[in-house]
Amino acid sequence: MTASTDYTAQEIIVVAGSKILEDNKIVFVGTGLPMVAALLANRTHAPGLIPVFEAGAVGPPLRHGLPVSVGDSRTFTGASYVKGLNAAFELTQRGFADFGFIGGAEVDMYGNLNSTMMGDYPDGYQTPKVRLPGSGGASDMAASCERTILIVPHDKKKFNQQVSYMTSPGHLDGSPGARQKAGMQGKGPYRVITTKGICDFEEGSNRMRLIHTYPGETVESIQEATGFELLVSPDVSEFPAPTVEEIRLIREEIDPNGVFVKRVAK
Amino acid sequence: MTASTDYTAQEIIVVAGSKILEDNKIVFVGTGLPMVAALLANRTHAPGLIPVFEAGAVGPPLRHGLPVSVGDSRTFTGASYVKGLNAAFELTQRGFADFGFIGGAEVDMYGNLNSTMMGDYPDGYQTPKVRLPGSGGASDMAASCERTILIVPHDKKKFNQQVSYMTSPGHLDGSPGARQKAGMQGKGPYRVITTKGICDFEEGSNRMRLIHTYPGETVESIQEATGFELLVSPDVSEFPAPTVEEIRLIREEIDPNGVFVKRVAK
Amino acid sequence: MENNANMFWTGLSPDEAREALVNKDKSMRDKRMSLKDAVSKFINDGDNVGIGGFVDVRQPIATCHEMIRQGFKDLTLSFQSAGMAPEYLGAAMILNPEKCNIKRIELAYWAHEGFGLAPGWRYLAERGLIDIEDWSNYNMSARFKAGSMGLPFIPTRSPLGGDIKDTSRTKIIDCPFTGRKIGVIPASNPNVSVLHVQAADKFGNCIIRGTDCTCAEIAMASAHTIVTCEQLVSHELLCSNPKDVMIPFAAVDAVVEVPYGAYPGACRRHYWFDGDHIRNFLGLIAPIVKGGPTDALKAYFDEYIYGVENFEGFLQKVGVKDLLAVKALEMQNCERLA
Amino acid sequence: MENNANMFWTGLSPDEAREALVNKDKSMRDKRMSLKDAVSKFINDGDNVGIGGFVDVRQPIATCHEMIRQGFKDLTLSFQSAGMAPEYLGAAMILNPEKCNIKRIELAYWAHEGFGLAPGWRYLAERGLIDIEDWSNYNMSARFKAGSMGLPFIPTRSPLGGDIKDTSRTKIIDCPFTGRKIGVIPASNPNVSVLHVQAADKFGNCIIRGTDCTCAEIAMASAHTIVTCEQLVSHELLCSNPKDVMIPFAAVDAVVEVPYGAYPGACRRHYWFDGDHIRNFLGLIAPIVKGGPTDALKAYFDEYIYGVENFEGFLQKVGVKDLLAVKALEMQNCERLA
Repeated sequence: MTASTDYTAQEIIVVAGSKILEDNKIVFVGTGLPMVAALLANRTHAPGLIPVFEAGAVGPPLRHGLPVSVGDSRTFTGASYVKGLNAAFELTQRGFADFGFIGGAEVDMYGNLNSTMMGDYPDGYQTPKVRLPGSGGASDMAASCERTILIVPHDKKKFNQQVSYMTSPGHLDGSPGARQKAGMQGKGPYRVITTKGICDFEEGSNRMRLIHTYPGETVESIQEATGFELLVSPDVSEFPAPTVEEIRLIREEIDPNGVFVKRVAK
Repeated sequence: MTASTDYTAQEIIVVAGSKILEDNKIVFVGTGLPMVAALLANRTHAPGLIPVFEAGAVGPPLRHGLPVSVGDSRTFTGASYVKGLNAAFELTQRGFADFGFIGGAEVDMYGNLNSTMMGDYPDGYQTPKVRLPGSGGASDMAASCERTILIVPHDKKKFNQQVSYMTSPGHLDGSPGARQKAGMQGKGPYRVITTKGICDFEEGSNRMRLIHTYPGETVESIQEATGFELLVSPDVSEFPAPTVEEIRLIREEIDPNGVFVKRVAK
Repeated sequence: MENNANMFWTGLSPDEAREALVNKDKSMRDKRMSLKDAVSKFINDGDNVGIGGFVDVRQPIATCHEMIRQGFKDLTLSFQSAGMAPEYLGAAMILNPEKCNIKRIELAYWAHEGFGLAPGWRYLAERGLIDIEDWSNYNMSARFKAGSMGLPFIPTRSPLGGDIKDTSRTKIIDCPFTGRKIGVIPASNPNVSVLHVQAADKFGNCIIRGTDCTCAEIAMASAHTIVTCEQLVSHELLCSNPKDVMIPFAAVDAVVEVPYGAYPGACRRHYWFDGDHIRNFLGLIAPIVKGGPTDALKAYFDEYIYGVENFEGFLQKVGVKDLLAVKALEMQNCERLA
Repeated sequence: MENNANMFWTGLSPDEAREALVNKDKSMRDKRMSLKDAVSKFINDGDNVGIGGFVDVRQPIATCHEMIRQGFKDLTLSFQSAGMAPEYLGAAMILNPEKCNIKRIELAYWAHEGFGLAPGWRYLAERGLIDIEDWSNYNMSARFKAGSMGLPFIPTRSPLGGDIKDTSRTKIIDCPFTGRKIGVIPASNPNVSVLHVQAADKFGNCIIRGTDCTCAEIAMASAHTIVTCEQLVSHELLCSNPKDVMIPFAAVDAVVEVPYGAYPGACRRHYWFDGDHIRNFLGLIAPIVKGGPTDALKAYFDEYIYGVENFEGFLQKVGVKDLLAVKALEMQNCERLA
C-alpha cells in the first residue's frame, strides 16, 4: 500500500469518491469523474457495487472499458436491466438509489449546485454570461437519490455564498426539514469531494464542513480557497495520498486514454 | 351470398359487429363476442383491421385460433407490439384507438353501461344484489376510445331508464358536450348491437335510436323489449340475415368450439 | 363506499413505501428459497397483497395454494383483472373464514372471461363479507405504476364521467395547465406482491413472455416481492439480452422455481389454460353462492391443497396427462424448438 | 423566463395532439420514402421538433443534415440531453440565420460529455438568440411520457426545491392525497419527432438496442415521426419477438434506411463514437463563440453537408477508414457474430 507521490488533483478526487462508495449499494452515476470513481470502487473494496446510469443501464459489470457517456454502449453489455431514461429516473424517484454521484460548476455552503448558467439570474436567464450544459440528470438525482455525493473543483469562484442558479438542490437554505418542506425526498448532500479535501454537512445547520484535507493542504489553505465560511470538523484529518496501486488502476486499467482523468501534473 | 336460415342471436350480433368495423382502423377489442366479430371482419371485408387487446397485443394476425382471454397467448403470436396493460391503455388514452368494442349487463338510452353490480346504488354498493365482474377495461375504453360499439343482449331488464351503476360512461345525461364537460375524450357510443337490432345515437339529443331491425323483429317488438323510449330513425331498415358463408366462418373457422358463440338455436 | 370516498392508504403510504426501499438491502444476492419460507417470511396478516398476472394468465397460483396452507388474516388484495388466484383464496375463505380471511379487495375485474363468472366473488361480495373498491383495469394498472414511479398519484382520464370515481378514492381536479377536468388516483404500494414469470435468475431478475400484464409495476411498487418462475436459469443466460429483463433484481426478495406455477391458468411458451380444471373448480363453488353445501369444494381443497405438501404434490394429483395436454396446446399457439 | 413562468403550449396542446391522432391514417401501410421527402413532407417552419437519442448516442444526424440542406425557420427543439443533433442545427444557424433558424429550445442538457462542451449552445444562448427553457433529463423525459400517455401533465418530484421550477412552466401543487408539495409539468407533444433506431420494418415498427433513451415516448407523443434506421428488415423478422418492438408502426409516418445515420455519434451494435470527428467539429465552432471567423465552419458545411446530395455523400467524404474504425470499436463493446 505504498503511497503515490505522483498523482493529479483529478486522481485524488477519483480515489476519494471511490472510498465513499459502500459495497453492495446502488449508486446512480453521473458522467465524468463519478464513472471513474465507481469503476475504481468496483475494482477495489466494492465488487458488489451496483451502478445505475441515467440512460438506462442497471448493474453492468463495466468490463469493456470506461464509458465516455452515460448512454455509452459500454454501460449496457452484461447489465441486469436496460430501459430508457424514464425507467432509470423512476427507479430513483421510487427509492432504489442509495447514492447519487454528481458534479457541478458552482456550489454553496448547503450543497446546492449550479450547472445551468453563470450571470445575472433571474433577469439575465435568457442572456447568460456563460451558458453551461444544463441539468442533465443532476437535478433529478439531487431530488431523488437517498444521498448525494458532489464533486466540485475547489476554487473561490466556485464555492460561493450563493450559486448563480440552483440547478440541483442540496440542503436548500439549510433550515431543518427544508427538503421535506419543499416536497423532496432523500437526505440530500452527504459528501463534497473537491480538489483540496472532503466535506460533509453538519447535522442541524446542514452547513458544509471540512472533514479531510488532502496532502499538502491545510484547513487554512482550504478556507482561503472557499467563498464562504467553511465549518471544520473537530475530527478533521488528512486524507491519505492515493496508493501507487490505485493510481496504476486509474491510469492503466480504468481510464488509460485520459478521457475524464486529465494528465495535468498536480 | 345466400342468406342463412339457421343462425343464433349471438351469431347475428357477431355479423352485425363485424360489419360496423371499418378496414384499416384500430379497434380495441374487449373479451367475448367482440373478439369473434373482429376476427370475422378480418376474414371478410377488413383484412387490414388492427386489433388491440388490453393485455398488450397490438395488431396480431390471429391465425392461431380464437383467444379465450384478451391476455391469451393467441393474441401475441405475430403481433407488432406487445407490452402490458398500461401501454395498451395509454395508446388508447393518447388517441390511437378508432373504435372500442365492449359489452355490458345493462345499458340506458345514452349508452351508459353497467358491468359492476345490480342492486341499490349507492347505499348497497358494498352489499350488491348481484355482483358482476367489474369494469375490467370497459370503462377505460369508454373514456378514451374515439368511438365505442356496445353489445348488449336485448331485454327489458337490461335496456333500462337508468343503469344501477354507471361503469362505462357513454353520452352521460345526453346533454350537448356532456363528455367534454366531464373532461372526457372521444365521441362516445357509436352503435349498440343487440339481439334484436342495431341502434345509433341521434345527433343533438344523444339518445339511442333504432336504425336496423333483425329479421323477424319489428320496430314495435323491439320497443316492447326496451325499458325506455327508443327513438326510431326515419331510415330504419331490416338488417339482412347473415349469409351462409358468414355462419360457416363463425362455426367452422373462428369459434369451432363455441367458446363465446353458444349454440343455442334462435 | 362508506369510506372509499374519503382518502386513506391501504398498504404503504408513498412516504412509507420510499422508506421501506431506502432501508432495504438491495444488493445482488442469492434470493432462492422454498415457497413455504417465502410466504412465511414475506406475507403477514393485515398486508395489502398485489397479485400479478391478468385474469387466468400467469396468475401466481402456486403461491396462493401455499398462502392457503399457511392461512392468512385481514388481507387486502389488489389487482387489475384476476381469475383463479382470488378464486382459490376466496374459496378458502368460504370454507374457513377463521383460517383464511380477506378483508378488502381493490380491483377492476374478477371473473374468468371464456370460462365463466366468478362464484367466489359473488359469494363474498353479495354477502357483504369484504370491503370492495372498484377501479378499472387502467386505473389499477396506473395506480401500481404511480407506486412504481415513486409518485403519490397519477392523472388518468379513465374515471371521468362514470360512477367509479364516486366509489373509489379517485379525485377529479381541474388540470393545472388546461383547466379541463381530469382524474387523479392514488398510488398503490402493496406490502408484498406475488408474481409468476417465465424465467428468473437467483438474484431476481425476471423475463416475462407474452403480456407483461402489470407485473413489473406491481413488483416495483411493493415493499417486497415473491417471484415464482417456470425456469430458474443462470444470471448470464437470463441477462444475455438485458432488454428482455422486465423486473430488475433489486425489486425482488424471493425467487422460487415452480414449474406449472400458474396452472390451471396459462403461461405463454409453457402451457395454455386447462379450461376443464377451471370450469370444474368454479362448478364446485357456484352452488354455495345459492346456499348449497360446501362438501364438494371442501373435498377439492382436502385433496389438492391441504392434502399435499407443496405445489408439486398438487401437480401429481392433477396428473401427467393434463399437464402434457396444456403444454401441447400452447405449442400450437406458439411453436418453438426446445 | 419572462413568459416560461406563464402557461402556454409549444407544439400541440393535449387536445390538439389527440385530434391529430384521431384524424390520422393509422393503418399498417408502406411508409418507406427518401429522407428528402420525409423532411420536406413532415417538418414545417414553426414546428416543435422532438429529437431522439441521448447526448451523442443514436442522435438523428442524417435527418439533421437534410433539415439543414432544406432550411428551417422558427423551430422549437425539444430534447432531454443532446449533442451533435443540435450542434449541427445550431451551427447552421450561426452560419446563416436566414436559412436555418431555431426560435426556442426546451432541454435538459446540451454538451458532449467526454468530448467536451457545446460551443453552438454557448453561442446561441449567450447572445440571446433563442428562447431557452431549462428542464432536467427526467423532466423532459416525463413531459414526453405524459404526451405519449395522452395526459396533459405528469407529476414528478424532480423540479422541487431548485430554480428549474421558476424558469420553466412547472407548477408546484399540494398533492391531493398526501398534502405534500409535488411538481406537475406539462406534457410535450411535438409536431414532429426525428429518431434514429437500429432496425425498422416498412410499416414503422422499430427495434432499439441499448438505451431506449426517450425515443418511444417522443414518437408516441408527436403528431408525426420520421424514423431513420440502420437496417430496414422484413416485418416478419422485425416482429419475430414482438416484445423487442419499442415503437409500434402506428406512431411512425416515414421510414428511411440510413446506415450510419447517427454518425459521428454512436449506435449500439453498429458503431461507437468517432471522437475525433466530434472534437474536430466542435473545434470549428469554439472560436466563433469568442468572435472569431466562421470560415472553417463554413468550409466544413460546404464540404460535408451543402456539398453533398444526401447522407451517403457525407459518408463518402468521411471515408471508409473512419467508418470501419468506429465499427471495429463497437465490436469490442458488444461482440456479436454477424
